[in-house]
Amino acid sequence: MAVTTRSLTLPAALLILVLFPLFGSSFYVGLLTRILILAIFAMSLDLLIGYTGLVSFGHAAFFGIGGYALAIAFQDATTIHLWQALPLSLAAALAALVVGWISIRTSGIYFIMITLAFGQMFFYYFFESPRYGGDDGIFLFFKPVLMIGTESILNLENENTFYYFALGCLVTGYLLLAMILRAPFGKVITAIKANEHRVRALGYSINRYKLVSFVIAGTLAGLAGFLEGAHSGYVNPSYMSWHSSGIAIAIAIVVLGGMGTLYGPIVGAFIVVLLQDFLPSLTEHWQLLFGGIVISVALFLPRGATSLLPRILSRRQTTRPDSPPPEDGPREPADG
Amino acid sequence: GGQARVKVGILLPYTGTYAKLGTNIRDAMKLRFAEAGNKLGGREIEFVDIDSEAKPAKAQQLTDKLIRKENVDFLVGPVHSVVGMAMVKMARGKGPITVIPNAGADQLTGVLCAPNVFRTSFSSYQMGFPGGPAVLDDGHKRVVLMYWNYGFGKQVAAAFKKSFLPAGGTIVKEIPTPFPKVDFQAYLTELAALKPDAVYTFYAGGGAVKFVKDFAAAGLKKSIKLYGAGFLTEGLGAAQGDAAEGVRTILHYADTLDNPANHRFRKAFKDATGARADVYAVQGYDAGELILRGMAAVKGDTGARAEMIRAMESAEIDSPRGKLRFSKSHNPIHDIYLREVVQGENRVVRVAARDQDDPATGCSNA
Amino acid sequence: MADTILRTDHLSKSFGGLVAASNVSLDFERGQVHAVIGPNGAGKTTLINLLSGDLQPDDGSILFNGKHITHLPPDRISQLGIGRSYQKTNIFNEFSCYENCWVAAQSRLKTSMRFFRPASRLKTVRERAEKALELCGLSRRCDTRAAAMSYGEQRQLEIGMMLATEPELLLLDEPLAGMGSEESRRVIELLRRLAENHTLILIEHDMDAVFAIAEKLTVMVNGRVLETGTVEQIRNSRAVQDVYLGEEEADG
Amino acid sequence: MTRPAEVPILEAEELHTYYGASHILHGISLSIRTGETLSLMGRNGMGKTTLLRSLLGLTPPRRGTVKVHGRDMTGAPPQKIVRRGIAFVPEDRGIFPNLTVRENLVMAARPGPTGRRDWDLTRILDTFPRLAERTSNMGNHLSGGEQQMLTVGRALMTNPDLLILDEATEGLAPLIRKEIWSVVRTIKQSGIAVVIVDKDIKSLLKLADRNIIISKGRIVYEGDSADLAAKPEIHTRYLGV
Amino acid sequence: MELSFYLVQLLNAIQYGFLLFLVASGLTLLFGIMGIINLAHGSFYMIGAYLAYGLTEMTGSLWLGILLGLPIALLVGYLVERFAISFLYKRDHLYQVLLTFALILIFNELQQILWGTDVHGVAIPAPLAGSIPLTENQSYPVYRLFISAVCIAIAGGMSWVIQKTRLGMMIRAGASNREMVQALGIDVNRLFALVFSLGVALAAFAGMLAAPVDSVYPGMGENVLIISFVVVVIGGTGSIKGAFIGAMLIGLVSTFGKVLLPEMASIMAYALMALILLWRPQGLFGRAH
Ligand SMILES: Nc1ncnc2c1ncn2[C@@H]1O[C@H](COP(=O)(O)OP(=O)(O)OP(=O)(O)O)[C@@H](O)[C@H]1O
Ligand SMILES: Nc1ncnc2c1ncn2[C@@H]1O[C@H](COP(=O)(O)OP(=O)(O)OP(=O)(O)O)[C@@H](O)[C@H]1O
Ligand SMILES: [Mg+2]
Ligand SMILES: [Mg+2]
Repeated sequence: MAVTTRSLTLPAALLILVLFPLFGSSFYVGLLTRILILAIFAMSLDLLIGYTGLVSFGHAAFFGIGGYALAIAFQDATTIHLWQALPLSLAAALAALVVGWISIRTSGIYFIMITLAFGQMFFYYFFESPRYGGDDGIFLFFKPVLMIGTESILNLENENTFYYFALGCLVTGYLLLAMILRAPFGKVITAIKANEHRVRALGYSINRYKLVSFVIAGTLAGLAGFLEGAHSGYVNPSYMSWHSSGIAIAIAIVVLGGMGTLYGPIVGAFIVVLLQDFLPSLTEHWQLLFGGIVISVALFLPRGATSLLPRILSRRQTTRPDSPPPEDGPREPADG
Repeated sequence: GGQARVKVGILLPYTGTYAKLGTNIRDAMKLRFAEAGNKLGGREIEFVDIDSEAKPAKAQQLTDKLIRKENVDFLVGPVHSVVGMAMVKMARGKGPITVIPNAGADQLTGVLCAPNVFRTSFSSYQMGFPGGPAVLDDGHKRVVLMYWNYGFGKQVAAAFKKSFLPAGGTIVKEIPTPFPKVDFQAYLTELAALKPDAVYTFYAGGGAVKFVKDFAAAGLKKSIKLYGAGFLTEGLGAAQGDAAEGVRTILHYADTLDNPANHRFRKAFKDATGARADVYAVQGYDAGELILRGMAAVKGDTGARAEMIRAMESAEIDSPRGKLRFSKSHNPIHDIYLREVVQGENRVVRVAARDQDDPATGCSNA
Repeated sequence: MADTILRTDHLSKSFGGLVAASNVSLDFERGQVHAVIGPNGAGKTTLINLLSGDLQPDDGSILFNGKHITHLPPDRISQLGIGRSYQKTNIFNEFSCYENCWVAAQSRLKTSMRFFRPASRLKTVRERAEKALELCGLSRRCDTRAAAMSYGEQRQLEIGMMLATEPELLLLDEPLAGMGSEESRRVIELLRRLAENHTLILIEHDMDAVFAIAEKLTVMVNGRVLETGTVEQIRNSRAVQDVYLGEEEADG
Repeated sequence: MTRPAEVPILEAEELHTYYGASHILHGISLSIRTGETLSLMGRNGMGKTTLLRSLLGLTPPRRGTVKVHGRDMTGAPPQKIVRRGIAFVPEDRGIFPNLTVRENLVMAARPGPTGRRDWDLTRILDTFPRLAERTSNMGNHLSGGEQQMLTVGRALMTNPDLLILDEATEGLAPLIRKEIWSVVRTIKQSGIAVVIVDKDIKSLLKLADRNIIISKGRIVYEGDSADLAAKPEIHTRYLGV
Repeated sequence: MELSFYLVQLLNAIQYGFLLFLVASGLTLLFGIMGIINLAHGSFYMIGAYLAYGLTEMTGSLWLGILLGLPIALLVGYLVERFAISFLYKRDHLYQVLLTFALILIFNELQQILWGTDVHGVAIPAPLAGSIPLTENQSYPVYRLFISAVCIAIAGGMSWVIQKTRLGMMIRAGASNREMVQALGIDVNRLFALVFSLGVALAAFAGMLAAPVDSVYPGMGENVLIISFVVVVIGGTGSIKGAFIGAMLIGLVSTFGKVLLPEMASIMAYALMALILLWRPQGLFGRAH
C-alpha cells in the first residue's frame, strides 16, 4: 500500500518539478531553487537524526563550510569552473570527518551538545575572522559554469539552468541515500538508532558506521551549502548559527515533513519555506502563526506532514488495521 | 489620475532586537509621505512591507521577492548592515532605486556603491572619525578603544584611529569584545587597571545599556571619561538612568537640536505615532524626503531614472538633523555633534565635525 | 589433555569498593556445556560481561582459542565467534522479529560497509536469519514487531539473535528467565542440540534445566569461584547447598 | 477480618483489552477477596501481564469494569487505583536506575489505605539482607536478582492490601526464591491478598487458594489447588507441563 | 599586571559563575533533572525580566514585582506543561526541540505585543544600590554580591530538594520511568506539571533578579540559552552539584580567557565543553549508563 502511494506520488511530484520553469515566473523558479537546496540539506540531516539516531546540532556548520569553501576559493575569480568548484564541497566532508571522529565518542544529549559546541566554534571562527569577511561574509559576483574547451555546456548564471542543476543534485542525493539505506550499511545504521549497544554486541564496530554516516551527511550538507553560496552569490556566518536559519529550522523541516523518510524532509522544506513566504503577508506577528503551526504538527502529527498523505489515499481501504501508535516514530524499514 | 501606483518596498526588521528601529524608520517615512499628501510625483503610493527579521540568511530571498515578484519602484531598507549588503548586491545597478535608512557598513557606499543606491543615515566611518578630535579637544590623550567585535564595531574603531593617532593621541589598548555578548565585567577590570584618560566605545541597544550601567557600577566614571558612537546613549535614557549622566557621544542628530525643522518633526512624529522621535525616525523621514524629491523632479515618471537619480544626488535637505547633502557615493554629508547626557537628555555640546563626508573607499560612482 | 576453548586467568573486576569478580581462573572445554551458578549478586553476569568485552577487567587475562582477547572491545570479541544473550532483554523493539535476526546475521558479512547492493539480495544472510528464527521458535512471529510480543517471546528472540551470529562459543545469561514451562522445555531442547557442536557457558537459576544439560558446573559466591565440578559433585556438595541450593533442590 | 467478606478487593467484569488493533483480552471476569491468594497461569503471551495492567489502569480496558473495594474505578488513572491499596511488581522490574536502593524504597513509602504501616525500610532490609548491603548502590548497579528483591521490597513499602507479583521470582537463586515464597506466605498470613504470576507451578499450587488459567485472553480454568493438582490434563493442555 | 588585578578578575570569575548558575538553574531542573530539551529556557528568562520591568514600573518596587511575577511565571509554566509539553514525554527528544523552538517564536512575538520593542532598565533597589571600593579606581556593586548570595541559596535549596527529599526522589524516578512511578500510586502528571512550573518560575526568577544588572530587551533570552545548556552539560545532566561546578568553571575559563586569550573569548565556553566531554563523555558528574 505504502509502496503504491510512493511509487505514484514521487514520479508525479518530480514531473511537476521538472515542468515548473516552463510555467512559473523567474521569481518562483528562484524560490524553488532555494527550497530544493534546503531540501538537500534537510535530507542530509535526516540521515543523521532520522536514520542513524545522531542528533547533530552542529550540522549547519557543514552547510556553511560548503559555501565558504566556494567563496574563499573563488573570491577574486572572474569565472568559476564547475569542475573545479564542485569538489570544494568536500571541504565539508573533511570537517565532518574531524568533528565526527571526536563527537561520536559521546552519545545522547551529550552528542547534541558537543556538536552544538563545534557548530558554535565554526560560527565564531568565521564571524570573527578578519580573513574571511567576518560577519559581513563574502560576495561572489559570478556563478559557476561548466566548460569544455571554450564551449560552455552548463551556465548556472541562467536561473532555469541553476534550477535544473539543483533539482539534479537533489534527485541524485535522494537516489544515493535510498540505495545506501537499502544496502547492508543502511541496515546497520538504522539498527544503531534502535539499539546501539546491541549492535555493538552483535559484532559491529559502531563508531565506524556512525562516522561514515556523519561524513556522508556532512558532505551532502556541504553540497547544499555550496549550491546556496553559488546561487545567492553570497556566504555569511549566519548560515552556521544554530538558531537564525541554521539548525533549528532544519530540524523543524525534517520533523515537520516526516523524520526517518527521505521524502519527508523535501516536503518539509516546501512547507517551511512557503509558510515563511506566505505568513508574513497575513500579519506583522506572523511568527505567532508559524509557531502555532509548528506546535500543532509536533503535537498532533508526530510522523510529520507526509504521514497525512497515505492516510488520505488509503481512506478507501478502511479495513487496513492501523499499526500501533507512533509514540517513538517507528519507521518503515528501508525495504520491506 | 489614471497612472499606476508607485510601489515602495520596505525591508525592515519588525521582530527581534532591531524591531524598534524598523518601526520608527517606517513610521517616519510614512509620516513624510503623508505630509506630502500621500503622493509621489502625483501618483498614489502602494507599500509592500516585509519583515527582514534582521536575518542575513533570509535577506536575499526577501529582496528577491520585492524586486522580482513585487516589482517595486523604490526599495527602502534595511537596518542591519549585513542584510544591507545582501540587499544592495541584488539591487545595485538594474534594481529599483534603493534608499538605506540605517545600515552603516562602509561598503554600502564604498565598494558596493551604485548610482541607484542612496543612504540617508551614516557610514561607520562617520561614527568613528569625528570622535578622535572630539576626545582630544576635551583634553584626553590616552584612550582605550572598546567595541563589539563585528564588522560595524571594527569599522568605527578603525575610523577613530585614523583621526586620533595623527593628531597626537595614544591608543593604550584595543579591546574588542565578543558580539553580541553583554558580560563586560572582566573587561572593565582590565580597563580600570589600564587607567586611561578616556575610553571610546561602540555598543548599541541592550549591550549599550548594560555597558553604561556596568561602567558606572564599577565606579569608573570618576576616573575615566566615557565616549562612544551615538548609539551608546541614543534612545536609551530611561533604561540607563543616572548611569548615563555625563557620557559623551557623537552623532549626526540630537533630540534637543534647536532648529525649526527638528521642532516641527518631533511634534508631528509624536502626534502621528505617539512615540518619541529618535535618530532612526529622522533617517526614515529623510528617506521619505529624498524619494519625494526624486519623484517630484520627474513628475512621477519612474522611467526617467537618470534624471531622478541626478535630482536625488543633488538634493539639499533641510533635515531635522540640520543640513543634509549627498556625496558622489550617495552617502550623507552632514554635521556631527558632540553630545552629553544631562538629566537623561542627549544635549549638544558642540559640533564635532562640520559637513562630515565619507571617503567612500572603492566606490566607482562617477 | 582436554581441549580448552576459553581460559580465564586471575580475572578480577571491582565496582568502587565492591569486588564483583575476584581472581576467577576457569577453563572451559570445547564442546561442553559449562554452567555457572551462584546466589544473586555472585558475579556471574559480571563474569559474562568480562568475557564478552562489555566490561574491562581490572586484572587478569582471557584466552580464547589460545589467543589473548583481554581488553578487546565487544564487537571484536563477537567477530571472533563468541555470542552472548543478555539477562535483561536487549533487542530492537521497533524492528520485526525477522529484522532483528537479520541485523544479527548480517554482522557475519566480511564488512557491512556496503553501500550499493540492496541487503535483501544477500541470500546467505537471509538464510541465516531464517534459520535462527526457526531455531528459537519464532518463525510464526516473523513479521511481528518485537515490542508487541510477550516477554517470554522476547526472551526467545534474544537467543535467536545470538544464534544468527553463528557463534562458536555461546554465553547465555539466564536464557530461561521469563519463559513458561513449555518454552523452557523447548529452549532446553534447543540448547541440548546446540551443545552437540557448540560450547555453551550457561548461567541459570533454573536448577532442573542446569542439571539436565550441564556437563560441568562452577559455583560462584561473592565474586569468587567456590567450586567447580561435575553435576554430581556439585549437587552433593555441602557448601553449595548452604549458599545456593538449599535443602529441597538438593534432594529433588 | 473485619471487612465484610462479600466485598472483594478487586473485581473485574468482562474486560476487553487491545493493543492498537489487536484484541488481547476477550472478556475476562474475576474477583479477588480479602486475604485471598490467587495464582494466574498460562503460557507465554496469553495475556497474563495484560490482564494485570488492565486491572491497574496501566493499559485501560476498552470494555468492561474494574472495581476496587466495591468502588467503580474503570478508566481511573493508575495512581488512583493503586492508592486504594494495591502494589504491583512488574515483570520488567521497573527499578529506577538513577536512584539508590534506599531511595528506590523510600520514595514509594506510604501507609496502607487503612493507615497500616507494617512494612518500613528497616523491615524490608531485614527481609532482604542482600539489599541492606547495597543501600547506596544505584538501581542499575545491581545484579538481576538484587533488582528483583528491590522491586518486591518497594512494592511492600506501600503497605498494600493486595500485592500483585508478575514473575517476581524470575532470575532469583533457589534460596532467595524460597525466601520470596516465604515472604509471600508471611504476607498472606497478615491478611494481604496476593495475585501471583509465576512459572514455578509447584510452589504456586502450595500457596494459592485459587488458580486461574488464561489462554488466548480467556479464562479457561478456575479452581482450587487441590482440584488443579488432580487434573494433569489441564497442565499439559494449557501450561505445557 | 599586578596581583590585585588577578584577584579582582578571580572575583569577577566567581561572581560570573554564580550568575551563570542562577541563569541556568531553571534549565538544570527541566533539562538536567527532568530530561526535557527546553530551548524556550531563554524565553522564560526573558519573560521574567519583562515581568520584573513591568511590575516594578507598576508597583514601584522590584521586590513587589518579583512577588507578583512569580505566580504569573508559575502559571505560564503550568499552562505550557499542560497544553504542550505533557504530550511529549514519551516521544523522541526531537519533538521537544521542535516544540520549544516554536515557543521561542511565540514568546518573542507575545513579548513584542505586550511590551513593545524598547530597551528597558530596572533600577537596583535602594538598599542594594551601593558599591564597595575594590582598587583605587574600581568598586564592586553590592547588588552583584547579593545575587551571588541568592545563587548559593538556590543551589543549596535545589540540591537539598532533589537529593534529599522524597519529592526529589519522585521527580528523579519520574524522569526515568513515568509508568512505574504511577504504578506506585504517585500522580505523575501533577508532579511533572508542578516541577515544570517550578523550572519555569526559576528561569523567570533568574530573569527578574538579573533585570537590574542586565537590561531588558527583545531577544535577550537567546543570549543566555546556549550558555545555560553548556553549564548543565559540563556538569553532567542530573547533577545539581555538577551544574554548579560547571557554572564556576565557565566563569573562570571565560573570565581569564577574556584577559589572557582575547581572540578566543567567544569560543572559550564551547571549547571547554568539548574538552570535558571528550574526557568524560557524560559530563563531570553525570552517570554513564
Ligand atoms: N555497574 C556496577 N556498579 C556497582 N556495582 C555493580 C555494578 N554491576 C554489578 N554490581 C554489583 O556486583 C555484584 C555482582 O553482580 P552480577 O550482576 O555479576 O551478579 P549475578 O551473579 O549475575 O547475579 P544475578 O544472579 O542476580 O543476576 C552485585 O552485587 C551487584 O550489585
Ligand atoms: N505493547 C504491546 N503492543 C502490542 N501487542 C502487545 C504489547 N504487549 C503485549 N502484546 C501482545 O499481547 C499478548 C499478551 O501479552 P502479555 O504480555 O500479556 O502475555 P503474558 O501472558 O504476560 O506472557 P509472558 O508470560 O510471556 O509474560 C501477546 O501476544 C503480545 O504479543
Ligand atoms: Mg546476573
Ligand atoms: Mg507477562
